[in-house]
Amino acid sequence: MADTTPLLEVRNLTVEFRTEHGIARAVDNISFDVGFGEALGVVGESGCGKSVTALAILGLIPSPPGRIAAGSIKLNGRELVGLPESKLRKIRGSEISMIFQEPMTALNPVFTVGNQMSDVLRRHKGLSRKQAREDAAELLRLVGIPDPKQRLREYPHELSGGMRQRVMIAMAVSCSPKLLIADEPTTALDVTTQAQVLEEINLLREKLGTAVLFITHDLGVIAELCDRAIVMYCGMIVEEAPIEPLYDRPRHPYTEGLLASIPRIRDRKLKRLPTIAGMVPDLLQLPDGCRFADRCEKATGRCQLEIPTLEGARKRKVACFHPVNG
Amino acid sequence: MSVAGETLAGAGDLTLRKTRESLWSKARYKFRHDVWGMVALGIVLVYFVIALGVWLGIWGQGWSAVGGEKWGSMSAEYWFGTNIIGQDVYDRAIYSIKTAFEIGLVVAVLSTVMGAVLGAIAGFFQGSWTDEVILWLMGVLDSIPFYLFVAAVAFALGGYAYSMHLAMIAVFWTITARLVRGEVIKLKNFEFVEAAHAIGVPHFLIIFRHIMPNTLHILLVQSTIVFVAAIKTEVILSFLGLGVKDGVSWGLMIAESTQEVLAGHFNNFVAASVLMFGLVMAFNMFADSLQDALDPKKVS
Amino acid sequence: MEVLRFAIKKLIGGIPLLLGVTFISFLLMVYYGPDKTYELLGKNPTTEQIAEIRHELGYDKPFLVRYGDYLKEIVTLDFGYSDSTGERVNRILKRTIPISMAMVTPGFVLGNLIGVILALTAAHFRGRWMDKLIMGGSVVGMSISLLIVVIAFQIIFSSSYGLDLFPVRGWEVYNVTSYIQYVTVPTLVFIFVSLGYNTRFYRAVIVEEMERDHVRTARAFGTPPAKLLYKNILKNSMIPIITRIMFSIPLVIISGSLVIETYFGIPGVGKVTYDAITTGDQPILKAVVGLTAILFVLTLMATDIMYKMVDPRVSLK
Amino acid sequence: MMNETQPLLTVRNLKKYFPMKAGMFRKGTPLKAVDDVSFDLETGKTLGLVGESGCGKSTLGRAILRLHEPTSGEVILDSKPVTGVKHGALMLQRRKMQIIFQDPYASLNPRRTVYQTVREPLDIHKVGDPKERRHTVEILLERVGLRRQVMDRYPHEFSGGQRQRVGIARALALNPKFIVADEPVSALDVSVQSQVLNLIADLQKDMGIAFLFISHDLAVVQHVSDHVAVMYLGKLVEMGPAASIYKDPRHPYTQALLSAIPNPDPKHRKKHVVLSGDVPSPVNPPSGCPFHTRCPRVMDICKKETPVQTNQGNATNPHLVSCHLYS
Repeated sequence: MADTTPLLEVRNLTVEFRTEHGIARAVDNISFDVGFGEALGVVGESGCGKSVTALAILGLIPSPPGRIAAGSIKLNGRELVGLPESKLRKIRGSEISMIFQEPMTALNPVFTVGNQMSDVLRRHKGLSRKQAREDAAELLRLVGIPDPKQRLREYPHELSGGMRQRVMIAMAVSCSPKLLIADEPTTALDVTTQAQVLEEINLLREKLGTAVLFITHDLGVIAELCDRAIVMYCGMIVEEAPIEPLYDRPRHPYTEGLLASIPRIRDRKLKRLPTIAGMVPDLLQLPDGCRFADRCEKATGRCQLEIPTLEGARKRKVACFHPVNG
Repeated sequence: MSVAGETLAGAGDLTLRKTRESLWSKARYKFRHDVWGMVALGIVLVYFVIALGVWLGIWGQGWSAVGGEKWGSMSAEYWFGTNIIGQDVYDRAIYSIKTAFEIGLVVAVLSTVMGAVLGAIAGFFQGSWTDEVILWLMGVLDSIPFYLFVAAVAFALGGYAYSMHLAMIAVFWTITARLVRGEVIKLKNFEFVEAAHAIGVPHFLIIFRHIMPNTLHILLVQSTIVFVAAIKTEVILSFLGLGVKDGVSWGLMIAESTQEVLAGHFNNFVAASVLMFGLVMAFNMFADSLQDALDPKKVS
Repeated sequence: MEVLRFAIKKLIGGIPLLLGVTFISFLLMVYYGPDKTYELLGKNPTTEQIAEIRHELGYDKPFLVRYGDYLKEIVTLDFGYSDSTGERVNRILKRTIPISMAMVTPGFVLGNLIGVILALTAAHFRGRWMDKLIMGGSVVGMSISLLIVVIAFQIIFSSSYGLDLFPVRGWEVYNVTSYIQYVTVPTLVFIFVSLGYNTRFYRAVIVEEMERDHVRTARAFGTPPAKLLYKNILKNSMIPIITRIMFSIPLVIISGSLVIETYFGIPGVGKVTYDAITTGDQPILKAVVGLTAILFVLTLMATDIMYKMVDPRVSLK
Repeated sequence: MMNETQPLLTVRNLKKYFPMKAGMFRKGTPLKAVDDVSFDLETGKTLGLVGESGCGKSTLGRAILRLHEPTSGEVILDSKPVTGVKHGALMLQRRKMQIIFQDPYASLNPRRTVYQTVREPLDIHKVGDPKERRHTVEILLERVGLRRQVMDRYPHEFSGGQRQRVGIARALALNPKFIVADEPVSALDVSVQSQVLNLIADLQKDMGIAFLFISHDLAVVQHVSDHVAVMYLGKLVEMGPAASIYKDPRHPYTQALLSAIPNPDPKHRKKHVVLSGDVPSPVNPPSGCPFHTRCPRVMDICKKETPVQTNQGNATNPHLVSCHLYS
């Protein structure tokens, strides 16, 4: 189904931030699609531009200092870049909704859970106060929160981290969005809670058929949840592939290095963990060529001078002059 | 050791950020690019040079001489006219700049030092009886009506010339101390302070080497704010008869003018208020820019 | 019930503060304060006369006894008689406090209300010319001395050099019209002087709150900006705002009204205090200090209870 | 662990309770952050300490170093006591034990250069003369993979991984025998994480330092540890050789923890043992076994009686479990 028209179509998106030392390009000319009902993972290390991409889709880039410098974002064929704020507001929370990393701070501490949830329902669905509360309770039940009527009367600080993240999820799916953006939703949670929340997201996806854009630094989480993934490095997409081939035979040296270096439970302990040498370059002082060239063992003179473009078959793309596992 | 060291050097992340700057040079850079801040600093410096001139005896020395007629108007000899007993308003207004700087600097420096030390001690030993006592003292000083407190200090010191300064210091340090205390409580839970404990660094060194330098931006900004507060308070106190004893100040001039303005003589009033407004405004703007440059948390 | 228990606990906790305030001011004002013996005596007093007066004034009692007497006065709320007029201190206060309240309240309320409105406006247009205009204006407001404002407003509103609309000084209030006549200029002074500081402070609080994650969440769920400000942000900013307003009450009543009442010749507590300072009228000063300290303790308590009302995270325990 | 020879570090019945105020004068029930913890650690070995946030693992590390004064219990390092000794004796012990922190941004004083930071322990303990100290700092920086040219730089000029190396250099300055590493890599990006983990492994091999390696990440712990201890609500629920813990976890909590880790292999999407509910508050821990409120194999006895520790391994390689399933 994702083969016909995609739900979300991002083309040549560039996001810039003004800093004291010049313009930092947090996202540089990226393009990707999300199909209906698809779960797309976006992986990368801190500063690679994955969260900025998410905020750009919702039109939430803090401006100033940031702005969408170029590109197009289409939801269901409708252009979002340049749409007036009042129209964007109608989309936020209803057609696209988002869950954030920090469940501790993402909810307003001085209003009850019920108040915040019914706010969204009343705004987007025009429900009555009473109906909104009933729907909110039903949603909490849907995400596996026991005794939902009571929870609606509670304040965020009275709930645990995992509970709060469930409330966020319930709020996010309350208006049956077509796309759910999850920005590191389990990073701040403990492993056992993370497992609960991930399971909840998976169940909801099956039940509601919502497409999910799942942003994380954790390749393990992506592997469990997503159909397809894109790998970002320094504001660019370096690889895009369905999940199994990506993990089986990564084509970009960065993806390969990242996969190798994640700590994972092994049957036998390794003497040394594989590493990627060096560190991520400063966004203000990017190299001329491939941004990974300085850390790449395969880099040649060409890599230092020219930026490789994302190329390949429609589902399996890589931005590298010397791809591996080819 | 060296073998492993070499292999590590290969793997280690050796590239440094190329933008090299210390915290202060970053602040300097920010401040330099703040046009209003630079203008304000320029104005403050002009005032300061004038004050220095008075202090060195170059100008403003005729402030107490009775020469002209009563309420004389502006003339070549008396640029701003004369007051009720024929003193030169221009010289008095200029001399008052020195008085203002004297009050501002003395109060700002001493109250900041006092607030920094007591605030840091209270914060570092948060919850202990030392902290309780300092907090109690701050609470007490904050709850005595300020003008009454100055009056009381003046009584107690039997008309001592600096009783106003003392009273201001005794009250103004509490604001700085509260800010510093809060910051120190935050800082002392930072891991670098724990690291110092783990090394065995003695408490006083932890406070003065590791914690206090990290509160400098607060102290700098706070002392500019106190400077302004002291100058403004002097005016009220002088009007109430509790202020400057020897010499002349804007407060005394304005107090003098309260009788004159209703009779239509504005020389004293305008001279003192315009000069004072200029200094306070410039200093306020300077303090603002300083805070923008130094305080990473300041939201603008 | 919970609130009552909390209130009592807070009041008991305020005792050390009360003792500190009264002790320090007693030490400075009374013990090291002016000696009134010779003012009350005729020329060439005899040793007996001196001793008698000193006894009458209580100067011959040991320090702690005299301080104890002061505390007793505070507990019984009976401060004796004014040194200069001989009137009962309580009567003086009963007469003057309502006048001060009437004089101060409109300016205090408006100064904070307009401050919050301007701060919300500035925060809403953050970084744009409207914000810069409001913030520039508040720096100007902060830079003008209270005394200059008082004199300038008197010239502008009440003198023949200006609009000449209101009486120059005094307080002859019988009805609403005369109240407005006399209260307007002091109110304008009050607003002008406090507005700069208030706006700046409130804007900083509101802008800080705007940066928080939950505001981003609200935006991500399509909350319109106006609702964001008055619902999501304002209620969260209430703690610092309440703190500022509450704590300025005791200070405003004494310190603020002191200058304005003296200048405009309004017979309120401020004026009485000022006269007491100049004449060294200790019973009145002792009463003012003691009552302010009590007011402070009450403010502390009320503020904590109000926190609970706006912020569910604050518990009264 | 139970060798004839004296272990480097012995921790016995260590408790750290934080007092909670109930009223103005009344003391409430204390928060039992560390509740009766005992273990041994041998020279040059690493004990991995795992648990979820709030389980008391960081507090345990700090209580051993006396950065938090323990409520009761005994810590012996290198045959000399750490607990219950006066300032002078503690200072001598401080040379032998150090700590590496989690947050690379908060663990270095922003107003001091790398040189000042790494040199401070040498100054405080008066190691060598000033000239030697400079040289020692150079060697230390090289040892952790930093060039000596960085000495006069301030922390904000470094990346997270580099800062962490500076923090390690500071911890190494006094040539300690024992280091508490409190989540040293959890704030770092994956590619940098493995660099730092390798560095720690090298240091251990070369210098024979014993580590208490605290982490919430079981995969990270597996890579560095010889032994692993699992903590829940202030108590050690399971402890044993790393291989045996990972291959054959006994406590239901350990089993759940291991099962919850997302597997970076899409071909083996596994079924997780998902625990119900949340970690109870340590102020008001459940009666009996602290885990009974979430345990999938809970029995009646679990709610009433606190389980005793049993050895599920052998005498030379004990695998200790506190669970009623095994008693």
